[in-house]
Amino acid sequence: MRIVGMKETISLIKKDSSVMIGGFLGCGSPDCIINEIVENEISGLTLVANDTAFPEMGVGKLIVNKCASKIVVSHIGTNPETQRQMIEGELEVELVPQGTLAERIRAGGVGLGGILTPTGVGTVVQDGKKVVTIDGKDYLMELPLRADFALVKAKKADYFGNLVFSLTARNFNPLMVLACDTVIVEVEEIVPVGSLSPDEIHIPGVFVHYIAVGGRLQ
Amino acid sequence: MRIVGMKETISLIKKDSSVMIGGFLGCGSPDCIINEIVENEISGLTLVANDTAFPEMGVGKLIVNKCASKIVVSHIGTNPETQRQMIEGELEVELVPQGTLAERIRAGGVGLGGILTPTGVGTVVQDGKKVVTIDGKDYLMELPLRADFALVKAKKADYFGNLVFSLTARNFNPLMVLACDTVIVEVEEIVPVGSLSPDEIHIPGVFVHYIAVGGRLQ
Amino acid sequence: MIDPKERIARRIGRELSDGDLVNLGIGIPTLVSNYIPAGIRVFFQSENGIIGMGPLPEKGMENGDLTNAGGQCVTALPGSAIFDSAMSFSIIRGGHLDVTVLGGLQVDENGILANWMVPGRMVPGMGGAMDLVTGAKRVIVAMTHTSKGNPKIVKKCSLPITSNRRVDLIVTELAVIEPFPGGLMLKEKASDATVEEIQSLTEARLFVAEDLKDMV
Amino acid sequence: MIDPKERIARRIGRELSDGDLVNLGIGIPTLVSNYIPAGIRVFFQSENGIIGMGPLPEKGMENGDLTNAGGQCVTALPGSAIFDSAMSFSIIRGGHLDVTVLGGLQVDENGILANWMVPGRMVPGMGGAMDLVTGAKRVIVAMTHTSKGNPKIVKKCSLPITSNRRVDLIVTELAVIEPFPGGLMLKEKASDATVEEIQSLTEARLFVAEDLKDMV
Repeated sequence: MRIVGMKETISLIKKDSSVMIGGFLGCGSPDCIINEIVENEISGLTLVANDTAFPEMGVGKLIVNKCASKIVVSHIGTNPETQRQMIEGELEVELVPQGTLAERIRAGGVGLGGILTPTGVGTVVQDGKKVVTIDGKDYLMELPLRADFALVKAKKADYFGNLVFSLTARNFNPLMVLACDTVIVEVEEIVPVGSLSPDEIHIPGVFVHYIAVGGRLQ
Repeated sequence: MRIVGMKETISLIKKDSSVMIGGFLGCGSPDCIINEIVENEISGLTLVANDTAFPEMGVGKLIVNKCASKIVVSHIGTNPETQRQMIEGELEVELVPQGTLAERIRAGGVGLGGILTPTGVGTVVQDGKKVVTIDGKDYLMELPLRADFALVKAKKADYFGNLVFSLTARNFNPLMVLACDTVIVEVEEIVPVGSLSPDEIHIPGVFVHYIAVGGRLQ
Repeated sequence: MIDPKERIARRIGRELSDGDLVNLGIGIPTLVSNYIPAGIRVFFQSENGIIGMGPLPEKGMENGDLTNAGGQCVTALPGSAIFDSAMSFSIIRGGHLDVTVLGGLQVDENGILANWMVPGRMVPGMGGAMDLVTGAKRVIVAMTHTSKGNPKIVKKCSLPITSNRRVDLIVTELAVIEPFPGGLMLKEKASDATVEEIQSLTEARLFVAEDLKDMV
Repeated sequence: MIDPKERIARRIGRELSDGDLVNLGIGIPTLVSNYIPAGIRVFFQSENGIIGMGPLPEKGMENGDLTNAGGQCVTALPGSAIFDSAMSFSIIRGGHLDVTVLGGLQVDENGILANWMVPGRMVPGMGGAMDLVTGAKRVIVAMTHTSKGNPKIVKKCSLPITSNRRVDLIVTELAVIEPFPGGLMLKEKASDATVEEIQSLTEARLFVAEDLKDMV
């Protein structure tokens, strides 16, 4: 684990990478890293996120500034620009039920080859997927999701990278930390090793590759 | 959620029930509830647990006192009585890899129809199971585990049933809370609602049906 | 007369029981929180990861780290618990959620709900709707009976469906309807409407309960 | 001469790198923690749910809520983190564990390990062994070269195997052997043993590395 400056985070992320970004309608997104991506005009990203937030917020900024060519999300209804780019054919959108998205990211992080879920059976989500019947009930076989980079936001880290999230800013962040080759965490504060109780740590530091202190934008 | 006396917990558990019991070699098992089961000579239980601990400890007491007719566990090497009963045909033993056990219990609690795991492929664990090949890699399709009762141990609860576990006494306890029809929790202390931070609660109280204060035996 | 949306929300409030864990969707469902019957305590879950969500904060006491599933700042009631998205949907998909109340675009005579997209016109994504309808113990649809005069309770959904699971109750400003394996049962009607009027605004055939009551 | 088990543990210590997350099995593997090379920091994970396990506590400072995977009371080092069993095996099965060191009953010439049961004689259960061997980035087997004079490195495992994944390294008191797709490569030998002596105590055929070294 290495502590880097906020500007340095961006040198790690290459054009055309796949990137998971934490947050739920902007709450708990790594806003400072997102700003760096926008400023450095990185493009062609495949984004995995819960939603595309609002045009001026979180993942929404990456859409408005055309950093993404594909997104895998559960919801785009709060960002008209996402809908426009999708309709114009500028942006490929894969819609995934939110719970299935969470389980697929988890599966990618914990080494499962797939999961069987009833969500989506009999709907358009079923298209092209294998249906498995167990004890008379149908399930979709959903496959794991992984990405090159996780960009997540935590409230604080210690110098070993142990993470503590804040309230509903937790959401998808802990799941994404396990599911990506390189994990970059934006925190508001780094605290001394030993100052966090082992029981209050939400994610052990062993998953984390880079930490950058970003302060608090809102 | 209802707070009950320790003696009352036992009136809930019927002979021949299936029961998940938290703990790892005795650490984090609901010792007071276990003592009640032994004293009340409940028998015929199907136990799901990580291990059978030691003869005088945790789940081990239930084996020694012949409360169980079947167990689903990952390890029995620390309890010679388990091995004896198994060899004599008094006890049916299903051995499950520890990580697969955790994922199967989780699957039972979170509504998955099954999971695909590489653990056990090509070993005796594969016997009778479906093998699914994804991207050229083989996985076993493992099915969810559920039980009638979860008997778990937490450090403390608030009066809504929100749970906080202590150190490595956490282990399988949080998983089992989701995977059983009736959840009975032994705690050392019940604290006022609002005295726990929402971020430190390990398991929300909505899963919990009964809480009994058991003090601390060791 | 009471506003149609408030009437729907008030009626749904009476479906809740003490101790229920409840998820309310955006729109009419949100209003249900104003009509919890006296003497019972229900817990509100929000799919972004909280149980025990409270009302909007006082001005100046908002914090961007504590929001609801609509992205609005909220408060945390005493005893609230926070968790990640996997746990949030474990609650929903694992059958631990007692009641979900969602809006609807269409419900058909098999009790199948469509509420997440209008092809070519509105594609917001399903968010958590498919998980909620598939996983909750009880699914209640809260919607106006018609849209621009057109029935929303139809023979067969023409819009993409949300789940193949039959919903448990449909509450509109005119009727309380319970889907059952044989069709749709009209259980309650607005006191100011006749069965014939309700049927004329409903494309699907309604069976009328023997003990048909007035909505309260 | 140094005890054979200590020799094995010491040699394995040299396989660890700064920042590694390591899981040590019961027996010889546990001794590895005494041989961490100077200047590097490794993190020990225990499958019961902790990273940052410390040494045994001082007498009178044991607490039954803080144990290792053998059930012994341990301590927590500064920066340690605790998690449930699902997360513990997510670390192991998700490929996040850098090194696992396990004991062995047999390893065969395909590098396949058997270490969890002897049918009819000893059936302790696999515990976490199958997950560890299948999921860790690097699997190191720590075992004596023979058992009561009988080779433990065999042509084909006669005991039930732990995983179909080829282990990465076998360290005995006589040899360091690296399984590769074509068989077993002898990379290092004890300075007081000849290649012929080692082969005579090994049922599987050993290929000898061009740059064969002495074990240190």
